[in-house]
Amino acid sequence: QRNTTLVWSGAITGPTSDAGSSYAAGVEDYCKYANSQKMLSVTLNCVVRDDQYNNANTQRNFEEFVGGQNVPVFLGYATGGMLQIKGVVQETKVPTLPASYHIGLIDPPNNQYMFLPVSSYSENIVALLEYVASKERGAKVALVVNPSPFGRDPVVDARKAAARLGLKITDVQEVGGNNLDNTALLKRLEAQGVKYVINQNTAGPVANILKDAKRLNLLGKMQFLGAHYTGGEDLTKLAGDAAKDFIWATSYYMFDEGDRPGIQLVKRIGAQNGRKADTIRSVHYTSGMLAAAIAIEAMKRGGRDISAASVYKGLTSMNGSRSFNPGFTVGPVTFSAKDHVGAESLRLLQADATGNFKAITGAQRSRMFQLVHPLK
Amino acid sequence: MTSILQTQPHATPPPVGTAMGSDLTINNVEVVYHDIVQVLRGVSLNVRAGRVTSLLGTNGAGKTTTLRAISGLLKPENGKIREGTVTFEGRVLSGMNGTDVVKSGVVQVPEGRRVFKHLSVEENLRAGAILGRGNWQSDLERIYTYFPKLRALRNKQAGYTSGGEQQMIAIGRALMAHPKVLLLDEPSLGLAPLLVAEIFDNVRQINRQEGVGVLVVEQNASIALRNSDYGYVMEGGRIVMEGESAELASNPDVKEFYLGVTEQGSRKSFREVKSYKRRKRWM
Amino acid sequence: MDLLPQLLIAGVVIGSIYALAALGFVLIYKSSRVINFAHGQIIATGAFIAFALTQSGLNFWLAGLIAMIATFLLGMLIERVFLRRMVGEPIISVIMVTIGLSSVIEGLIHLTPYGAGNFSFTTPAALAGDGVSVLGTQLSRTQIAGVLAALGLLAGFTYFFNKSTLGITMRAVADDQMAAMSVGTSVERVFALAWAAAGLSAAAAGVILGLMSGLTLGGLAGIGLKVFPVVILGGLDSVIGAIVGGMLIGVLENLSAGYLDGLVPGGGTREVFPFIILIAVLLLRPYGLFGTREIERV
Amino acid sequence: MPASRFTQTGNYRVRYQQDQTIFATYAEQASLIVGVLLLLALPLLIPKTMLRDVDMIMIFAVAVLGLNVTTGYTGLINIGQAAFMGVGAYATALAATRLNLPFFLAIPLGGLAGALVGTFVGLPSLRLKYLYLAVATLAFQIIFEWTVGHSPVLAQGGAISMPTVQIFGVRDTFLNHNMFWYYIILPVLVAMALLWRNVLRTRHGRAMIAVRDNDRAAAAMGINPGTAKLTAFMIGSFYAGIAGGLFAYFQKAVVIEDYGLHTSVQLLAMAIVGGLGSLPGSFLGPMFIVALDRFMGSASAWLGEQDIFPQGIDVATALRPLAFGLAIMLFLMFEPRGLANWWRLVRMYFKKWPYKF
Amino acid sequence: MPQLHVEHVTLAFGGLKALTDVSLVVPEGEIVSIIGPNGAGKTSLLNCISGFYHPTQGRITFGAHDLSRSAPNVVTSYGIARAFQNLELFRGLSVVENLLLARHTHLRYSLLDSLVYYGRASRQEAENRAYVERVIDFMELEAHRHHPVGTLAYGIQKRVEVARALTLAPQLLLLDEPMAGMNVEEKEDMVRFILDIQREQGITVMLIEHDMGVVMDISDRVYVLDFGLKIAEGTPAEVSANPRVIEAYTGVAEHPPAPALQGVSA
Ligand SMILES: Nc1ncnc2c1ncn2[C@@H]1O[C@H](COP(=O)(O)OP(=O)(O)OP(=O)(O)O)[C@@H](O)[C@H]1O
Ligand SMILES: Nc1ncnc2c1ncn2[C@@H]1O[C@H](COP(=O)(O)OP(=O)(O)OP(=O)(O)O)[C@@H](O)[C@H]1O
Ligand SMILES: CC(C)C[C@H](N)C(=O)O
Ligand SMILES: [Mg+2]
Ligand SMILES: [Mg+2]
Repeated sequence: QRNTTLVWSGAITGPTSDAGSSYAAGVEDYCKYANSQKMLSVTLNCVVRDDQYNNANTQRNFEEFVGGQNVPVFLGYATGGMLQIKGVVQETKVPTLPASYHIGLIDPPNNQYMFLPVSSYSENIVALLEYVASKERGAKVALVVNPSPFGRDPVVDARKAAARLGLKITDVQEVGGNNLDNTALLKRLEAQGVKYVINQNTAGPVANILKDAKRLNLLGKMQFLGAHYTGGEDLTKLAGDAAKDFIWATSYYMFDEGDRPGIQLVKRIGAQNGRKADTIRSVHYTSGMLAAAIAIEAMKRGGRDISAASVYKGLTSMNGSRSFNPGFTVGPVTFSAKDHVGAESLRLLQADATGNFKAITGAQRSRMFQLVHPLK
Repeated sequence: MTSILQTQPHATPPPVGTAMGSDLTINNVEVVYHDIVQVLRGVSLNVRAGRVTSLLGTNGAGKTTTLRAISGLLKPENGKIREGTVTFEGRVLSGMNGTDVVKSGVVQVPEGRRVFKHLSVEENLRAGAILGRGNWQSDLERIYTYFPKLRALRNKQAGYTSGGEQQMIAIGRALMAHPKVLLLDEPSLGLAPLLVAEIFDNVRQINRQEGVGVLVVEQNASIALRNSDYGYVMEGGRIVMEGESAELASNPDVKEFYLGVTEQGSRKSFREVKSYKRRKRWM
Repeated sequence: MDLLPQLLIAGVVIGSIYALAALGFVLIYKSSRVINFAHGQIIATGAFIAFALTQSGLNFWLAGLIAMIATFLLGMLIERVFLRRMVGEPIISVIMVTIGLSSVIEGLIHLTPYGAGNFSFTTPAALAGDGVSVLGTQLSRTQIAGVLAALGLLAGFTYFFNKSTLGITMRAVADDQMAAMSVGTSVERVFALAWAAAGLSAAAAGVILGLMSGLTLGGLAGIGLKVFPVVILGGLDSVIGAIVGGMLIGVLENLSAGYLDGLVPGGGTREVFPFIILIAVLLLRPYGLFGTREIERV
Repeated sequence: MPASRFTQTGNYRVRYQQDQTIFATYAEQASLIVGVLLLLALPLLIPKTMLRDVDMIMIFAVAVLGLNVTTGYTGLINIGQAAFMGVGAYATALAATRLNLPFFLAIPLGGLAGALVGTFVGLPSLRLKYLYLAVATLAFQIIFEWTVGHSPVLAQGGAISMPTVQIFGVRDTFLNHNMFWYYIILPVLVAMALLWRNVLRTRHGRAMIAVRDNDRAAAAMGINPGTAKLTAFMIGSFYAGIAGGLFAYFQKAVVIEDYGLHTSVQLLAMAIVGGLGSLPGSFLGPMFIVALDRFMGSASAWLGEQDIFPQGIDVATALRPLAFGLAIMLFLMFEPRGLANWWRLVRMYFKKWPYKF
Repeated sequence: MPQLHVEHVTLAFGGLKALTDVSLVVPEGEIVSIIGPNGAGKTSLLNCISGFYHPTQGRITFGAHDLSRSAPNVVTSYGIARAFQNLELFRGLSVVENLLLARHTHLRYSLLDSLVYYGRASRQEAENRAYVERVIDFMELEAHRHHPVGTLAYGIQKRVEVARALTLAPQLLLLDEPMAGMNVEEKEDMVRFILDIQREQGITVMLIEHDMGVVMDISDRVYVLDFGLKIAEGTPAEVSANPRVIEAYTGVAEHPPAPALQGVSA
């Protein structure tokens, strides 16, 4: 065996391509880096495929690479496409790492080969709820989610957790990318006495909500919070000063935490590949690298003959002392036959006046999440 | 019965009075549609300045096509002048686009009235002033004096006016463009007898008062010949006969086929048409 | 604070942008009976041109103006190159050409750095100050400027269509191209002008929208669909209809977000409500509030 | 006579009933048999990933046949065909997962569901014409997507996994999936195409054309324009429903994104590129669009690997929409009768062979 | 064969009354003409009969059938056929296809038969095709059989329009200005067809026509409309002598039975 293929299929164009293009860059650059470092005894053929956020394309890519080229691991992307290939992933036993942290992807039964690189959206949201509960018992909370499986994913867990935490979820609203004006939404939430608005969305819609909230003088009255894909550089770029004080849950280190080895690596690889500053600063660039790093590490650990089975073995051995820590995330990446979430730890961060996110908690796991959503 | 072929060989250009420089002359024009269907096969005719000329012919003879060839409106119908020229006041119209033809003073009133249904009567007229040849306010007044009916209807939606009124609108609209020659395509189509007479009176009046030359295509040969000075008869894409209107009206063939009178001079009854009758063809 | 007046105000603000977007649509339909599915993409083009210019340091207002000129020319070009050939073709072909066009423009935008991602204008100084409170709703200066600009353009076009000879001629062309040509109208020029004017108003809509809610290809192009309920409600060929339809859809959409979203699990009714209105209008009054009723006689 | 039947060039049919035959000459019948054999052997002749595309093309062809009834024949512009496909897909999914129906019942059920909803959506066509109806179907498309997104039974648009199936002891697995479905889709497509042909050459088909060309005159011919339009919608969406049911199984899951506006536009593009209202066009159109998409996909992948373009300018991603849009426009502008016309020219050539004229 | 009765029909468009209290009878087997100035309401009356408009007041019956509220396709199924004033042909279809469409109601197989095709559908199609050919022969359209109607000369299109109505095998044929835009010779042809239709096939004809010569020569009975009111009725001779008709419509005392040339300017 001389070489093998590392393939990623995701949205370089189409919806969410802002995140997807940085993610793709991360995958690709890390893959090249692995080659240059001779991390593996074989040469990696680094392929990123645009599926335009289209499930049929994702599925086709899966078939082409898994069915046709026998790739040992599949790096995927969107919630929709991943949910759709769940069945064949199980059938073909090819380990698959989505960019979507949808908990349903790893929920049993029959989901032994999907692995989330970091904590799920649900866990993000529940952690935020815990935070809210710690600030104000019995507070009224609204969930604003993307009108898609991606957005709706955490709603069920959030309701359960809120009930246990004594919070009141007064409203669950779906807001998508084409929403131009959120006055009605915000005013209604205000009328309901909502003080915390938790978002599961992409940065665009959240930025629009924040800007409208600022205009309506609601920023002081309501605290906005959000899961992994809501925040980061993207959000501050779009929302400007309206992003100030936004609270964000994520497992990744920030770009300005330059002392972290993972971030140093990101900067170095980004510079080597001549990426734009925006791309390198994006958390999605880091996420892409993490996914590639996990896959490559699993290949390395699985033994000389790289195959789906070896990668699976490599992945599921990443625990205890053998956990994997490339330094991109606040905790190590651990997987086992039962544990399909990589970096479970997360932090809450808050945007300061300059738009930088600063940690307001340490790395932690959400305890409540483990209660409301016990895994396997 | 004299054959037209003998008296008026179409091959030689027809002897028309003295062709004045300001006449509209069509010389040996051939037109094809879609590059294949030849409809005009060498048509030559002359529209004398300030006079009314009529063009008669059966269905599909190519009368409308002739007008389109003059007015530059062939192109939208996928038609093309393959041979021959159209000249007016020393300028060659053939090859010009519709806008330039109108600018040069030749304006067509299309077959079937074709008013702008959703515009008011007055807006219809104003649309005729698009080239801005003259002051539209005073032009409107002029048109309303020819067609007082239109003044009363000025704000009515044109689609809801009657056939005769629509014909008046169409002619008025063309007049707004200050034509020197007006091309009328079957103005009597679908109009009641009284209205036909009224329209032709109007045309005569316009012709006399403004010296506008008129080329009128008609199926209603009797009224056309009665109201014109000179006439042509067209069959199968060729001019087969021509002459002073009165002269034409007394030609036995014209009498039989266009005026519907017997050789004795009385009107034939439609009831008596024999069943085996087949059309007589000149060509 | 009362919810209703605030919803109404917000509805009018967003509605005026819908109206402006719908205007371009109506311009084209009015003169050539073409439904333009690429309108959203033209809006996006205008917005991104302005954005690119501000990025390169140009003053916002100047950038907006240049963008409007650019889309004016773009509209002309589109007409010239693509639509002119389609004169006389069946309506579905013409519609599909605009659909194809929308895809092409999207492709072209992807050739710029703006195909993917979210961007926002730096608010120009004149609009940066405090907004005003109308009936208890804070409106930013941007929003007020947007409403005024939209209304100004709309008023201008209404006057143009009803009073100027050229405007009347454009309507005439819509009715009967051949007849219009018979009096010397250059139908080509009328169409080109309609597309150009549509391009201009599209850029205006795009820039205002970009200023108010940021620029994304999807969001801007998406307005192209939102416009349908507006023009169907207002009447496909009516400028007044575009204004009233835009405002009504804006308001109704907001009312639905304000009152219905709470009742429907997941909410998001504003996304679909305009289209339900659309169907209702089609069933009850297909030519809309101000549209011309087809004169159909046999 | 037999000899001339072989190379028949003109129209020698002497009885009206002969005018009705589809494959008249021996040459045509022979090429039919060869064609059928080729089709049956196809999966063995082409690579597996290509087979997947062939399956997709055939499924789209079913939907495009339907679209050619509503839009091509009846002139009712339908920008919601993907939504009708979606209706069929969801109905099939529910039938398969909730009622545990086998696929050969679940898919026809999807067709019926499509037809039912299609007829209902077609109701406005009783009052609306041309453009307005196009807008109505567009609205339906959007309402459909929204409704699915808000329906917990439909997984709110998330994936509903389809059970794997088996027939005659052959199981549908990841490895033989494309071939398994090929042999199911092919006969379905052929049957659907024959039915299509039949309907459209009879009074029902003619009624549709009449309504498209001139609905007032159609009424004067005793045709009820409403019935004709509804029939068209019913048939068109039945085809869409069947296509949706097939697609559900073929994709192994039903997800709302597969049935979005974009797909509707693609189906329309297929119909137009193929040639509106044409039977061969209904195959050629999907073939062309899918092939174009694949080609552009590889082209952009290749371009993406060449570092010839400046950063941030993503030529690769621009290619697909550019090519798709340009294809539609160029066809409309230069070959409005679509690929079917090329097909016709080729056939004419062979029909006249060995004579040159 | 049933008679057509129009009883006190009024038709209003908003404020405009296109027809006011019009009553008339079309006896079977006759040729009945309607004349009147433009906008008098002739076409509107025809529209009311054929179901395109519905009278605001009044009743229209054809034998036992009430037409006042029936849709056009229903009226057609009662045996009433119509040729339109402004050509309403299927322009893209050939003459044969146009006529085949008129056989729609005579083909009586279902959608399922259609799908199967062989059997009922196939047999009926062939029979009807034969019928269509007979009409083509009758109307002398052989030469144009396979031409797209839109490319035919106007006069031929008019004839196709009548042929198509005839293909419906009606009992009553409504013709709206079938001779508009024709010269005398072509009118003679059309008259011959109309007379044959009436005489040979016994079809009742209701005719709208502006050519007084034709009307006077072939009508059994004439009704005159003006501004939506029936102002006269009777035999051609009676009507043409009626001063109200002269004033409103013809403008001359009697339709010239003799030379139409009196006024040709020299
Ligand atoms: N756009 C066109 N494309 C193809 N053929 C055409 C077109 N327009 C007219 N023709 C054909 O050209 C011939 C002459 O048509 P034209 O309209 O000039 O006749 P006409 O003398 O005006 O007849 P009518 O009295 O019926 O108006 C006809 O045979 C007609 O079918
Ligand atoms: N659909 C309609 N809407 C409004 N008004 C109409 C409509 N149809 C006809 N009218 C009006 O009714 C009146 C009678 O029209 P109609 O067409 O019946 O006249 P007609 O006698 O047939 O005239 P012509 O000889 O010109 O054909 C006219 O004033 C016309 O404008
Ligand atoms: C992978 C992502 C960018 C998230 C995406 N919106 C999804 O569908 O899950
Ligand atoms: Mg003519
Ligand atoms: Mg009439």
